Amino acid sequence: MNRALARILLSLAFCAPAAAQDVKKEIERYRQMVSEGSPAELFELEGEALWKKPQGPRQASLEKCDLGLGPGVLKGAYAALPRYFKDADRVMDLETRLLHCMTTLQGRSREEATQRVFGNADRPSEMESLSAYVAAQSRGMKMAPGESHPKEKAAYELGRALYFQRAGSWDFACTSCHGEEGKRIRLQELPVLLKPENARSVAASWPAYRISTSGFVTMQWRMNNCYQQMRMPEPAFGSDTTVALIHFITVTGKGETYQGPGNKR
Amino acid sequence: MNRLRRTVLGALAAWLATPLAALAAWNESAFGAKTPQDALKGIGAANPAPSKEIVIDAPQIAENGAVVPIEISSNIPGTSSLAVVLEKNPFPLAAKFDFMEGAAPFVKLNVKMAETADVRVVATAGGRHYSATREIKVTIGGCGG
Amino acid sequence: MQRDFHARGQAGMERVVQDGIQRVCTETHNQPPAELARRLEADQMKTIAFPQASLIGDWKSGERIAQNGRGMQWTDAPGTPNGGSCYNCHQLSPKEISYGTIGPSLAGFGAKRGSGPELQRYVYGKIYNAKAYNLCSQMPRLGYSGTLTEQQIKDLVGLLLDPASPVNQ
Amino acid sequence: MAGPMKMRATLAGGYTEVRVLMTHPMTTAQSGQPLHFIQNITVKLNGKALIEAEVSQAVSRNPVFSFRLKGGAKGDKIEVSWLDNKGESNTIETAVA
Repeated sequence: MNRALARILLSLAFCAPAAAQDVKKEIERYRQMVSEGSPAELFELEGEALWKKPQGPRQASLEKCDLGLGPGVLKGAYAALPRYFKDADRVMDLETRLLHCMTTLQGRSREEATQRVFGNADRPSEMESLSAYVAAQSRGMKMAPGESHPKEKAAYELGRALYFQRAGSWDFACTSCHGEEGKRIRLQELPVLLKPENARSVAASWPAYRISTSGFVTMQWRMNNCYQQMRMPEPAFGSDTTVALIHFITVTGKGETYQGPGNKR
Repeated sequence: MNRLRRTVLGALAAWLATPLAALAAWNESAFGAKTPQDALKGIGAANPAPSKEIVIDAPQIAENGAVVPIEISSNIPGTSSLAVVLEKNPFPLAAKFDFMEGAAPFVKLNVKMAETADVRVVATAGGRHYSATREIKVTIGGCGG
Repeated sequence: MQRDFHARGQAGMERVVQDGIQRVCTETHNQPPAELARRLEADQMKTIAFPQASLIGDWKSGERIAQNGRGMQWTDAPGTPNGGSCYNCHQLSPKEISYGTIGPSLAGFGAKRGSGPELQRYVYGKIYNAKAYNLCSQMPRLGYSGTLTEQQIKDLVGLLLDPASPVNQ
Repeated sequence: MAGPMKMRATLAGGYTEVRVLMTHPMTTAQSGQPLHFIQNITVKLNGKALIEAEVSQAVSRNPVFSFRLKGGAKGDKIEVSWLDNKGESNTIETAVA
């Protein structure tokens, strides 16, 4: 680099971007203060009640649901998801597995159980509260999604391929927003989920309380909402596409200690 | 309406209202005030003296006006109450906390702010009123318009 | 993809099918061979319908379009004017502190470059079909995709080039 | 919906930090929904009221408050209750940890 250019860049670094740095610092402070007072725990309480509530034609609760570590084992179950389930012969994330338990244990139809998977501030969905409750039982444990079964490997590869897949009215892929380090939409910083250092904090904080809507949001919702903003049609709840993307992100972020349910914008 | 009926209804209404009134009072005129000045008058603190002993800890920028975290405290000896006035909200008075002996004049809470504005905190100590302000910018986050 | 997605609102299933450019950019991770890129960019250039008269519209309307992040989603009502989502990725008016950084800052764009006919044409064309200028650009083809109307794009040209626009203050 | 509350009270360097969560919509007059918000909050230590608060609809949805009580000892009883403009109320009690 020639010296004159270096001097210009140096002067720029000291004047113009200073304001931008302050904005970034203050937004981080905002998020920190908000997360110290998170209502996420309220959803855990609601989820616990739903876990134990007899429902469906069989009037059964979900207490015998096998989330991967055996029927009814909650501690550490979320940290080991997504994973391959032999009984369903596919890779499942938390919500897909909960849906499986609703249909098998409680005898509910898939249509009925998925009628309202994403709630709102006035009425959180059953899936959201249950996700909060189950995820919270993995707090402090290392994220270790399944990686050894051939279908787990295939889900990871599919998720990675989908991350780059450009389509829709606006030609977007996940990489359009989450492809380059240090970029943001409005003031929201966008993690590059191909990189473990970025994916780790994501894996450790979802599902989460969402400040802007005062509701609780899950990873299935995150995938659904990203595709909405990508101007794509809607992906089905618990589909191979959404599970593969969640699996890919979680495997990329593996090893992080789970600290959620967290707080999002 | 005849007088007897009015009396009976009045007594009934008073009786129904009693449990709530006995439990707690809510300063309707102060909370209904539409300007910061009227809100201050409403809580009997029309002309508070500026004080550096009131601490308002808040981010300078809030990404979402629906949740603005603020932590307030007072180092003025004998502080018995802290009030929060959001100067550009349609109803500026957001909260008033009364502290008895044994409670520290400290609160952390989340408030809604309609737009970028000053947050004013009014402390009462020994019958006198003090205040400090801090500006918080409210911005738009995320992808939606 | 066909099996996992379903049409909802205005977002039809045709959107999951990749066109040629989307396929090339996906397969090459947005690094297409130069020769192919040049050829496909030239094809995209032919899609741009440049209006005859002045390309500079009303910057006030342009600012509203730039701020608006809605449009084309399955949650957006068809028929209502779409936004351009410009602030999501670009800095424009220096007064707006909430801006994205995926695209370059456009603050002072016209003040630095003027507002001549060639520049007007470039800005109009770039907004209409960004892929005509950079094949695997992350910027949507806002005119080509039917997101923005001719008048809306002109208003955005005004926002960028009009000396009175907040972008150039 | 006036749903569950959650509270933590912990000793921290000479005072007891009380953090309480309340499920409440806190709807404003501007929201188009019926005005529904918490108006009064009381914090008690071993049955004695130490903080009395009056709040407006400007407090965020699902309110979270932190308070500090001087002194306090493990096992002391903290009680927080709220009352809203429709007369609904809720109370939670916990021991200082």
